[in-house]
Amino acid sequence: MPADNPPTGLSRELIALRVARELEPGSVVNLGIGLPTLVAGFVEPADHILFQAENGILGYSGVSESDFDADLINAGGQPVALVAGASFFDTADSFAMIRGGHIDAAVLGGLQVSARGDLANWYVPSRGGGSVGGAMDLAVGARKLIVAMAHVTRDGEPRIVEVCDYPLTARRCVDVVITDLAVIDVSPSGLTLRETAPGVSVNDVVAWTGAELDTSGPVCEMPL
Amino acid sequence: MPADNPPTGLSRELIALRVARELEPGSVVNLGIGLPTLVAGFVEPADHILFQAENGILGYSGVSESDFDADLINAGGQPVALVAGASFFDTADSFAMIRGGHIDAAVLGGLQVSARGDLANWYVPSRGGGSVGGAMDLAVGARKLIVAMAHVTRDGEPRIVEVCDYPLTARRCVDVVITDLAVIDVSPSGLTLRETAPGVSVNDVVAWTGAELDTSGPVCEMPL
Amino acid sequence: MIAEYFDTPDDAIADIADGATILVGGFVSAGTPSNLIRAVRRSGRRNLTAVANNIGLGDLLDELCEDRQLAKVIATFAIRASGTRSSRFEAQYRAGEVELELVPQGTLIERLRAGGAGLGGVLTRTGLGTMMAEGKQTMELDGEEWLLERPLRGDVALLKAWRADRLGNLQYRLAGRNFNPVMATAAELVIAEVEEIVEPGEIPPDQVGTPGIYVDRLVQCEPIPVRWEG
Amino acid sequence: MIAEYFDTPDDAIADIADGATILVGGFVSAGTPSNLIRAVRRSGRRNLTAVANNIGLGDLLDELCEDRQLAKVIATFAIRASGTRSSRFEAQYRAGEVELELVPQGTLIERLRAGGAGLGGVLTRTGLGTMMAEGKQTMELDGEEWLLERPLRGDVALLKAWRADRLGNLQYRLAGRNFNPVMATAAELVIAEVEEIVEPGEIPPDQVGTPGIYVDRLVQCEPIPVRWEG
Repeated sequence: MPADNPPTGLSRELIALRVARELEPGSVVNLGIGLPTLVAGFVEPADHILFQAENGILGYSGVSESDFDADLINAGGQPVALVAGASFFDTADSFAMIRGGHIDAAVLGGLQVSARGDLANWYVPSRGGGSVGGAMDLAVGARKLIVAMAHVTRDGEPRIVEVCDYPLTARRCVDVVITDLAVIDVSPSGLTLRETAPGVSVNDVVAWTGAELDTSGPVCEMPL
Repeated sequence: MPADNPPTGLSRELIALRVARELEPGSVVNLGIGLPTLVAGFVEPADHILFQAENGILGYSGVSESDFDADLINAGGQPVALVAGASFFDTADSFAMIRGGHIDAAVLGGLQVSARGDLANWYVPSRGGGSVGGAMDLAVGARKLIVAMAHVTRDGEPRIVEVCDYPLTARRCVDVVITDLAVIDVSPSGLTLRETAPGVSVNDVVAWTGAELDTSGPVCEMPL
Repeated sequence: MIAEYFDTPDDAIADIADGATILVGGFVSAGTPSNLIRAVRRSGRRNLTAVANNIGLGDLLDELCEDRQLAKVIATFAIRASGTRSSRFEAQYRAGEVELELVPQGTLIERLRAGGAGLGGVLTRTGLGTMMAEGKQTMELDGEEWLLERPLRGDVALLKAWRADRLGNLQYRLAGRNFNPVMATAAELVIAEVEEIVEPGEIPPDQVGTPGIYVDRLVQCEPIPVRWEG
Repeated sequence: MIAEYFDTPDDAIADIADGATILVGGFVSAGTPSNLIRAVRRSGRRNLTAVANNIGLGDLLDELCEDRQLAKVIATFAIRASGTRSSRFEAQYRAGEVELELVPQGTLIERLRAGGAGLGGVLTRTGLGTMMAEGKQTMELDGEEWLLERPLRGDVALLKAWRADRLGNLQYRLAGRNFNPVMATAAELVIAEVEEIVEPGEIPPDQVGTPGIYVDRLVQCEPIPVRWEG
């Protein structure tokens, strides 16, 4: 039985840092709105990671609130700066890039992830309506999909579940889930615990995860 | 019965001139390879007709052999000059323009036109293989399709026929046929003779046309 | 073919009809025809369908809800996931006073592109197995499943560009392109607001983002600033 | 992500395999990777499928027929309507030594775009009721008939641009774009020949025609002139 409250895990910033470490040098990465946006602040410049914004930018270097230009924003509406060698394009070309498999990795927020890698991240049933943005295209198009989210809801319900009960973003699309408590790999055979956050035990993660989790392999503490 | 040889009609240049007169001032026009290309030389600059080349130019003013730039050619491979306000785009955008109905008129050469407006212009059965280029897209996409061609083949066979026996470019696509002998309108109800070339009689045109031709309306001599 | 100038955005949109479908370019603050949207608000036109990336993110489109001018919205961002801030659109949506068709962004742009490019539809994997596929045709081809998405067009498109010339050629700046170039191809009447109008030839031919043949009307305005409200 | 430089076009294409499908950018003389085509000829690779706008119009692609390197050609211009001039391709085609798939130009580019953009196909009216529709699926939607065209991709794309930077960003000049930007999206390996290589940032971000992430290899060459033989 889980304790009443999950253990204290990583801050949002540390989740973003851990996601940044997951990105391959030289890769092309799209960051979703919210927590994923923070990732841009944690990559090493020497790694030459190129960020794509689905509103039509390849090669923004990060959020730059000081100097707002209405025409130079990322997909979260935040002002950004450019790297040398950046390019602009329209939405059709941007989603050709995304849907066509030309983005190495996407980092999306999540509401629920299922044992087989289904993602739900765009529709809160209690609120309805929803905002989907580019999430469904990124989920089917990105070569690697990293979901960055809190391990449980504010009400203490696991977000990693056997089957999503929230409406899906896409089926079998998630490769890795990075939460405040753990790094979990998703494969056709299910979920595998790879890392735990500092101060968090394997048993903690199992207790707050709503799906079967393979903990038999080597599990290490997150390198931060 | 037709005479052994058709009457002498317009030269290729005069056909091109007559086609030029058919174009609306301010319209956007695509000229096919061969005879249609000559049309660019006969439009009035004051009419501000804008020529589109399907290889990615809007606003070329005509062929300019004197100054060959390999990257500045029309769809017939001929070097062209630009008007002020021209633009370049790629083939995808060019055919979005063509197929999407944004070209006011296309002028294509023809091998055969049928009574219901089918066009055959890309495949000579005796030669096989064929070259289609943008003709099929222009035929379905241009708001008005003008076919410019000789009225009969070198062997004296009518090119305007009840049913095309050459492979089609598109069905029911032709609006006007302009030949060395006549201007013929095509509508769902069939072919209507509108004009004859100087020195060519209505009976001549009927004799050398292989489909029923309505000559009951006013028929005038081509204004050249 | 030569674009018509208007002195005010109100004149430029004056003959939009009640019940029209309006494509609205822009992505939050970038490339957004804010003066034209305000003019539609002032026009009092009703029963409109708006097709836009976003509504209710601090954008001016949300103002069209003040007097219930919108009957339907086709968008990718419409209701915030968090309930900490609410838009007029959201309130009307909850009251059942406005219809929402939510569309994935890559599908929205392909539907508009198909509408402008004379295509009858495209096959995408986006949305398969989700609510977005409900009521839509799917096809299996060579063992893969695809969702058929149909074209989308508007009666009017409202665009924003940086500069225009007298022929209607538009030049965008930075990330101001987004939906504008495709929407320019997919409406019966295309109206663009620009910051500057120049002579033909001043926009280099390879920097024309929307060829002038797509643009019917031009109006020169100072953009009205918009910011995303998080 | 950083494009790899090669000293010669021969080095850049050295590992193309026999039997590969090669997308070849360009439209007759404009934006044609003439040095890369010549290098393929020198490589002696055989059983190739070439996808290109044209063959046998004076272009260098026709030279690949000299030693029968092509098994198949997918093109829009292939056999001249008049028999006054003949190409090597035409001779081989008549001898049944090379296969030809003729595709309407607007359909060829949409098939390539679908291949690069992750779309399963598009619906077009182009080709309906013609030989081009033979063996293809048609659909009736809302009373209109459409032809389903499937995606097309290559193992390799050979492109030509004016300038490139170290990241592989390509800038085209004049009408040199044509098939190049779409072909850049639709092959496993993308090789571009350019006239000049510059530092990142020297190509303004809104004048990048092909973002560098699409380009794997670069080689700097003086273009070999080509003219249409009428």
